[in-house]
Amino acid sequence: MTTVDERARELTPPSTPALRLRGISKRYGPVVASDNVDLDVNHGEIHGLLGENGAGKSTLMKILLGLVQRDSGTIMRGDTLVDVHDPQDAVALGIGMVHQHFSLIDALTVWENVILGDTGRIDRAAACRQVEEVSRRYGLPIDPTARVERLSAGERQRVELIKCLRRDPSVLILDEPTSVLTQAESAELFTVLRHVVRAENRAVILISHKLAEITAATDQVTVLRKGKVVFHSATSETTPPELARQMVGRDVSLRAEGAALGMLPVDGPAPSGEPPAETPPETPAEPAAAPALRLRDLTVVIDGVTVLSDLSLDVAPGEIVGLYGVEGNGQSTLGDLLSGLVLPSSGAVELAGRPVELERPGALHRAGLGIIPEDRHSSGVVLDMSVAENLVMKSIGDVSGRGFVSRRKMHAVARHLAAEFNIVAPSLDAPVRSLSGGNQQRVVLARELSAGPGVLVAAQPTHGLDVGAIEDMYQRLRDAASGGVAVLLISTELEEVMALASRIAVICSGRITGVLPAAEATAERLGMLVGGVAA
Amino acid sequence: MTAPSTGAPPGTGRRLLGLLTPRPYGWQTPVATAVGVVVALALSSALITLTGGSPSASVQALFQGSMADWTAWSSTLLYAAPLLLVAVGACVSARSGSFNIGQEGQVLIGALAAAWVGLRLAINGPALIVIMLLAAALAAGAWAGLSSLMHRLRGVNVVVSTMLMTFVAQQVVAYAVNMPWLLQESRVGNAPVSPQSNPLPPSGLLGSFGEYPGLQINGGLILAVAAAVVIAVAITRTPWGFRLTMLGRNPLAAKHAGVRVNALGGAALAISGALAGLAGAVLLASPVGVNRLQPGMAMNIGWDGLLVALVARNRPLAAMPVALLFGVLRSGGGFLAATGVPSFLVDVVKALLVLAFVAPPVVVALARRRRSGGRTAGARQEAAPVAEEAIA
Amino acid sequence: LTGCASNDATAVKAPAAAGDSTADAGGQAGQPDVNGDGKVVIGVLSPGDINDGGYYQSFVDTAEKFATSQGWTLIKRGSVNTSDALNAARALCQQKVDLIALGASELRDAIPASEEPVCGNTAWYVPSSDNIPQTPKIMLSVDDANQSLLAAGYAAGLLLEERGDKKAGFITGPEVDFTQSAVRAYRAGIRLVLPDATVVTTFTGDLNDSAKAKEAMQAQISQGVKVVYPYLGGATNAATELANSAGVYTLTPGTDQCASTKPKFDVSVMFSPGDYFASALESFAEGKLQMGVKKVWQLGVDPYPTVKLCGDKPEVKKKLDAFMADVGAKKFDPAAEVKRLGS
Amino acid sequence: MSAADNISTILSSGIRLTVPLAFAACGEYLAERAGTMNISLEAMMLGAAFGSVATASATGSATAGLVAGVLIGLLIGLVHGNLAHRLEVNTFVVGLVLNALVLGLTSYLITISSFDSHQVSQVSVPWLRDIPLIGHPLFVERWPVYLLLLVVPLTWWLVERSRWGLELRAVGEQPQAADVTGIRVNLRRRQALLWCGALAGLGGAYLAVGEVGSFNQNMTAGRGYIVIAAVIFGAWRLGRTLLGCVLFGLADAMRLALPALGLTMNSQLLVVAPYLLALVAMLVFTTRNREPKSLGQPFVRGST
Ligand SMILES: Nc1ncnc2c1ncn2[C@@H]1O[C@H](COP(=O)(O)OP(=O)(O)OP(=O)(O)O)[C@@H](O)[C@H]1O
Ligand SMILES: Nc1ncnc2c1ncn2[C@@H]1O[C@H](COP(=O)(O)OP(=O)(O)OP(=O)(O)O)[C@@H](O)[C@H]1O
Ligand SMILES: [Mg+2]
Ligand SMILES: [Mg+2]
Repeated sequence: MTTVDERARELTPPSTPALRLRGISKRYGPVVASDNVDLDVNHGEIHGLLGENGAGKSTLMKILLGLVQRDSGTIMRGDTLVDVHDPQDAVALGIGMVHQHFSLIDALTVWENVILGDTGRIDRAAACRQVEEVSRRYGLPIDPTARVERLSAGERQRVELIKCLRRDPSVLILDEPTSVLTQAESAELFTVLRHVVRAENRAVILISHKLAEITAATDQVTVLRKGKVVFHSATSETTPPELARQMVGRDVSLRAEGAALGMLPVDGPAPSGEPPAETPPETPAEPAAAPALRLRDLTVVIDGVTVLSDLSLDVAPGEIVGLYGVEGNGQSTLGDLLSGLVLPSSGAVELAGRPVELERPGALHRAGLGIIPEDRHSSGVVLDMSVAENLVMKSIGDVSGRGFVSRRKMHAVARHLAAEFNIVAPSLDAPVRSLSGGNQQRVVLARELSAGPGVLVAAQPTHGLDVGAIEDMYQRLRDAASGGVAVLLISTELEEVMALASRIAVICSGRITGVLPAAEATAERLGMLVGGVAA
Repeated sequence: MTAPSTGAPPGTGRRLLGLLTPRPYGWQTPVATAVGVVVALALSSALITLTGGSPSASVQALFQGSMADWTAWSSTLLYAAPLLLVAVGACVSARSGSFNIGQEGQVLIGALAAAWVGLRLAINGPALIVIMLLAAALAAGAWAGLSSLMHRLRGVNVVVSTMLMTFVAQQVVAYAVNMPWLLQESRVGNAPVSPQSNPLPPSGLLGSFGEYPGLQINGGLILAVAAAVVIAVAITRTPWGFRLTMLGRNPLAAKHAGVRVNALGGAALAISGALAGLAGAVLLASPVGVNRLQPGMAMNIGWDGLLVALVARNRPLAAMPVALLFGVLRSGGGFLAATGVPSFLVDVVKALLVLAFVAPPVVVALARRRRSGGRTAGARQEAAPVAEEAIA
Repeated sequence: LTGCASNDATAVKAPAAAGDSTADAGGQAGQPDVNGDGKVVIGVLSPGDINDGGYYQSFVDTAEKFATSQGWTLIKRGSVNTSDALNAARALCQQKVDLIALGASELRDAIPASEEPVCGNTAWYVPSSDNIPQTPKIMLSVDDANQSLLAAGYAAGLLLEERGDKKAGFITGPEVDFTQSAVRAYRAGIRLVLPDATVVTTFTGDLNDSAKAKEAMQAQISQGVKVVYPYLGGATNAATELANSAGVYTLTPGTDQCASTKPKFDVSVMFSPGDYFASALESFAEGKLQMGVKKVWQLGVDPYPTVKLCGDKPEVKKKLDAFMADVGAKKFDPAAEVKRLGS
Repeated sequence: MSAADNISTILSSGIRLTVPLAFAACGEYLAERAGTMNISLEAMMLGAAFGSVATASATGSATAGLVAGVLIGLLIGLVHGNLAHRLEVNTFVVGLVLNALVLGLTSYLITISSFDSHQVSQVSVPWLRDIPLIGHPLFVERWPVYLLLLVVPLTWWLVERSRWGLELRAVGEQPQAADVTGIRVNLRRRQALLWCGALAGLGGAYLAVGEVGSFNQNMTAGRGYIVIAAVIFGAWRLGRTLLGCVLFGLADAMRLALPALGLTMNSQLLVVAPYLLALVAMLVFTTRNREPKSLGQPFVRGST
C-alpha cells in the first residue's frame, strides 16, 4: 500500500479532475440508459449522483467499471484517455466501487473476500493485517477471519468498504450504500467518507435517493433524468426542493416528495441518556370491532438467529397501520411470513378472528389476505410470464373451466384490471419483465386488490416508484382502507408512514418497541423507538 | 451489500431451465445448423475416407436406412417413439425447474417392471400389455420420485442423484436377469443361459398398424404422440401446467401464490420418470428391440431423449420432429453400419451430428449478444422472446 | 418427357427383376449367389469386439480370408448390442447379402428376421450351444462347450501334474451362466487328472477391463497358482503377459495362439466360431450349404473343437490326445463328468 | 502364504487400482470446486489412455506416452471448456456427446492400428520397501505413482492456498459476485477444466502405459463416473475424495483377490457400491452446505 502522503503527492495538481466523462451514451434497445452524459469528478470531493429509479445512475457506474460497454463517449482518467473493458481494467485505473448486490462470496472469509480480485501471491497474515489496519483507520471494526455468511447486513457493508478502500482507489464509487444501515451507521459511514476525501484527497461518487444525505454529505451534485444530465451544481448552492424538482422534472407535493426522496433529518440517534416518554398502549381512532388482522406472539428463527420475537400487532378494518423501522429488523421476514414463504416457530396469524393454518400453501390468500411483497421480482411476479398470467396467478381456478385455463376469461379479467389500475403494458401477453417498475408494482396491486381482501399488507410499496406512481399508490391504499380493508403498511420511510398511517408501530430487532397514534408520532419519538430505546 | 434474505434462493433448476432453452433467432439458427451439419458430415467423410469407405455412399446409406422407403420410415419411427417419450418427460421436469438427467436408468427400471409383469403375471389378452405399461410408468415414476424425496428430505441435488441412480438402475437390472428366481431366462436342456429374460408372450407385445413392406406404425409411437399432445396441452392449457411453469420460472412466487412446491416439483420429477419408464416398456414390447429384458437394452435412449428435449427447448410438440430426426440418425446409423462402415465410426458420426444440432443455436445467440455490445444486455433482452414462446 | 423416362426405367427393370426371381429358385441350394444379384455378399454380425485379437475376431478373420480368396464382398459389424440384433440383421438383408453369419448365439434374437420377407433370399449361419430351435431358414452349427472346456481342464491338469502342483486358476469377466458353466467344466477336467486339485476362480466383472484382469492374475499368482485360464475378451493379453512373467502356464480362450510370442500361451483351446465357420464357408462356396440342418461338432472326431499343446511335451500330448479320442468315441459322458466333478 | 503377505498383496493391488482414480479425482475435484460438473471425465481418461499407448508405441517411450496422455486430456478439457463455458452449451450435453465421441473414436482407431506394449518402469525404494506389510505396496511401484505425492498437495495448495484457487472457489460459489469483483468467471472455469483434463489424462495414461501396458476397447470401463461418485462421496473435500478413491480401489482389490483366498462376494453389489456410497454420503451427511453453490450452473453475465 502506498502511504497517504505518497498519494497526495502523486495526485497533485488537483486542478485536473480525477475522472472526466464526455458524451457517454448507452442504449438498451429502445431505452436510452445513458444519453450523452458529461461528468467531472474532482479529487478531494464527494460528488452526489441523484436520479429517479431507472435514471441511469447504475448504468453509468457500470460503464466506468467495465461491467457494461458504452456505445459512445470518452473516459479520461486524469490526463489520459482510457478504455475500460472489464473490472480488471477499472482496478488498474484505481477505480473502486461498493456495489449494491453480488459482490461478497458468502462461503469465504472476510480477508479472502477482501483480497479477491487482487493479483500476486496470497499472504494470509499480511491480508489480515491489512484488513485490521484499514478497519482501524476508518473505524470499521471487523474480524478478518469470520465467514461472510455469518455477518449481518451492516457488517457486510463494512467488509465491502474495507475491500474497496484497501485497494486504495483514487476514485471511490458508492451505490446506495445506506439502504441497509441504521441512522447511526449511516452517520458513521459519512464520517469515514469525509475522512477519505479530506485527508486522503480521493474522489468519491455517492449515489443515493435520499436528498437529505446528498445535501449533508456531498460537495457537488449531478442529477440524471432519463439518462441525461439535467442539473449540476455545488451542493452548497442548491436546495432539496430544487433537487427534487430537477429529478422528476416538475414540482411535487411536499408529502409525496418527502416520502419519495427519503428526507429524513439526519441528525444522528437521539440522545440516549434521557428516558423516553412512556408510550400509551395502542388506541385505534375508533375502538373498532374485532381486528381484521391479528399477529400473535410470532417468533421466527432462521439458521439459529431469532429474526422475529414475540411480535404481536392488531389491525382493524378500515385502518392503516404503519410498521416502521430501519431495514434489517425483521420486516422482510414478516413480509415473507405473510406471503406464506416462512413459517413461524411459534405464534399465530388470525384473520377476521380465525387462526390461519400457515402450513397450507395459499391459506393466507384464501383467508382473505392480500400482499404486496417487498421484493416483487423474487416473489411478487414471475418476470417471464405474461401480464395477464401474472394478474390471474392467484386465482387461476376462476378463469378455468372444465379443467382448462380459458384464455378468453383470463384476458377479460386482465383487460378489466389493466384498465382499472392504469397498467401500461405493450400488450397483455407481454412478459412482465418488459414493464417498468411502477407498472410491475401496479400489476401486483391489481392482482391483490381484485381478490377483494379483508386485509392488505403492503411491504415497501413505493420502493422504486416515481412520484406520480407514489401518489397513485397512496390514493389506492387510502381508498382500500376507506372501503373497509385493514391495511398494514410495512415501510422504512418515515414520511411515508406519517403520510398514510393512523397508527404507527415501530419494529426493532424483531420486536415491536412501541405503537403511537399518528398524531402523537414525532420524528424524535419514533427515532428513539427505532433505536430500540423504549422497550 | 446483500440484505439477508429469508426465503430460499431461486433454485438451480430455474437457471438450468434458462439454459435449456436456447433462444430462437429467425433464419440464423437454421442456417447455422445447416453449416454445422455440413461441417459434421465433412469431418465424418474425412474419417470414412480414411478407412477406404465412400462418403457419398455413406450419406446415401444414412438416407436409405432412415427415409428412403416405407420400411426405412417404419424403423425410424420405431426408434422415434421411445425417444419422444423420454423427451416429453424431460420437458415436464425441466419446466418445473428440477433437472432430471437419470432417464437412462429410469428407462431400464420401466423395462424391468414391464418384463416382470409380462412374464410373471399369468394374464392373457390385451389386458397384459396395459398392465405392463402401467407397471413400467409406476416403477420408473417411483424411481425418479426417490430423487425428489432425497431433495426434499436432505436437500440432495436432483441432478446429482438422478445421475447416480442411473448406475444403480443398471446394476439392479443386471442382477434381475442373472437370478433365475427373478427374471433370468429359463434353461433348455443343459445349454447355458444368458443374462436376459425370456421373450415376452405375444399378448405382452405392442401391436402395429400396417404391414411390411408398407409403413408400419407401432402402438408405441401412438402412445408417444398421445403423451406429447396430452403433456403439451397439460403444460400450456391447464391450471396444473400454469402452476408448473410458475414453479419453474420463479419458485418463490409460485410458493407465494399457493403452489405446493414440494408436491408439484416431486410430481413433475415422477412424471418425467414415468414417461421414461414407458419408453422402457416400449423398447421392451415393440419390434425396435428383441422383446426381452437385457441389461443393455436402454441403448442410450435415455441420454438421447434428454438431448431431444433440449434441442426442442422443452416443448413437447417441438420434440416430435426432433425425436424423428434422432430416430433418423439411429436407423440411418444402423443401416450405415450394415454397409460395412465400422460401427464405432457410426457412433462418431452420430455424436458429431448431435453437436451440429445442439451447438449452432447457442453460437448464434452468442454472436448476437457480442454484436449487441452490452455484455449485460443479452440475458435480459433475450428473456422476453423465450417467455412468450414458452407460453404460446 | 419425364413420364416417358420413368416408364422407360420401369420397363427396363422389369425383366431383370424376373430374372432375379428365377435365379432364387435354384439359388438356395445351388450357388453362393443365393439372391442371384450377380455378386456374393457375406454379412457377419458379432456381439463382441471384432478386433479383440481372439474369440470374436477369429470369426471375422476367417470370413475375411475366405471372402478375399473367393472375390466375395464381406460386410462385418461388431459390438452389436443384443437388443439391436434383429434390426442389425434386417439392415444386412437390405444390403442384399447372400449369407448372414452370426458370430455367437447371444445374437439369436436376430433369427426371426430370417422369416421376414426382407431376408427372403438369404442363407443363415447360426452358431449355437444347444437351445436354439432349428428352423428351415437357418443352418445351425452346434458345439458343446462342456467338451472343449473339459478338455482344456484336462490339459491344465496334465500340466499341473507334470509340475507336481495342485492349484489352478480361472479368471473371467461377469459372473453369468456361461462363465459359470465354463468354470465347472474346466474344474472337472482338472480333477479328472488330479482329483484333489483346487481351482481358484475370479470374476472381474468385465471381460475387457485389463487392469482388473491383471490384478486378479496377480492375486492368483501370489497364491501360488501354476496354471491359469484367462477366459477373457480384450483383457486376455494383458493378463497373460503378467502370467508369462511369472512363469505360470496359460490357455487360450478359443483360438489357436501357439504362434504368438507376446503374450505366450501354453495351450490353445480351440472352439472359436471362426474355426467352425471356415468349414461352413467352404460348403457355401460349393453351393452345398443347406438350410434347416444342424451340424454338431464333436471333440475328438471333428477337427474342432480341440485342444493343442503349444510346447513340446510328448508325454502330455499323448495323454491329452487319448483323452479327446475317448470323448470322441463316447467312452464317457462329458456332461456327467462335469456334473460329478465340476462343483 | 502368511496373512501378512496376503494383506500386502491386497494393498498393492488396491493401490494400483486407486492411482488412476486418484489422479482423475484431483482434477474433477478442482473442476467441481470451480462449478463445473465434468461428465466428460470418462472421455478424458479413455482418450488419454489411447493416446498414451499410441505415442508410446510410436516413440518407444512409455514416458512420452504419459505426456501424450496429459496432452489429450488437456485437449478434451479445452473442447469441453470452450463449448460449455464460452459457447454456453449445456455442460451435461457436452459431456455426454464427448464421451460418445471419444469412445467411438478410440474403439475405431484401435481397429485400424496395432501397438506394441510399453510400460513405465518400476521404482523400488531401498530400505523402505522392506517395511513389513506396507513396505512393498507403497515403495515398489511404477514411478508415476509417486507423482501423486506431487499432484495431491499441489491440487490442495492450488485450491486452498493459491490466489487462483481462491478465485476458483469464488467462481464455483457465487459467479455473479466473483464477476463484479473482477474475476473472469468463464476463463477460470475453462482453466479448471484444463487442469482436470491434464490430471484425468494422467490417470488414463497411467492406466494404459503404467498398469496395463496396452490399450483395449473401452478400457477405462466407467472409471470416470466412479471418480465423480468419489468427489460427491468426499463432499467436495480433497481428503475425503481421495479416501473415497482408496475405498473404491481397495474394495475392487479385495473383490479380485479374495477368491484366490477362497472367499466370494456378490459382484453386482460391489459394482454399485461407489454410487450407493455416494448417495448415502449425501443423505447422511448434510453435504449440501459444502457443495459448490453454483455447481453445474452456467454463468451468463447479467442474469441472476
Ligand atoms: N441489462 C439491461 N437490459 C435492458 N435494459 C436495462 C438493462 N440495465 C438497465 N436497463 C435499463 O436502463 C435504465 C437505467 O437503469 P439503471 O439501472 O442505470 O437505473 P438506476 O438509475 O441505477 O436506477 P435505480 O435507482 O433503480 O438503481 C432503466 O430503464 C433500465 O430498465
Ligand atoms: N421435493 C422436490 N422434488 C423435486 N423437485 C423439487 C422438490 N422441491 C423443489 N423442487 C424443485 O427444485 C426447485 C428449487 O426448489 P428449492 O427452492 O426448494 O431448492 P433450492 O435450494 O433453490 O434448489 P437447489 O438445491 O437446486 O439450488 C424448484 O423449482 C422445484 O421445481
Ligand atoms: Mg441502480
Ligand atoms: Mg448376391
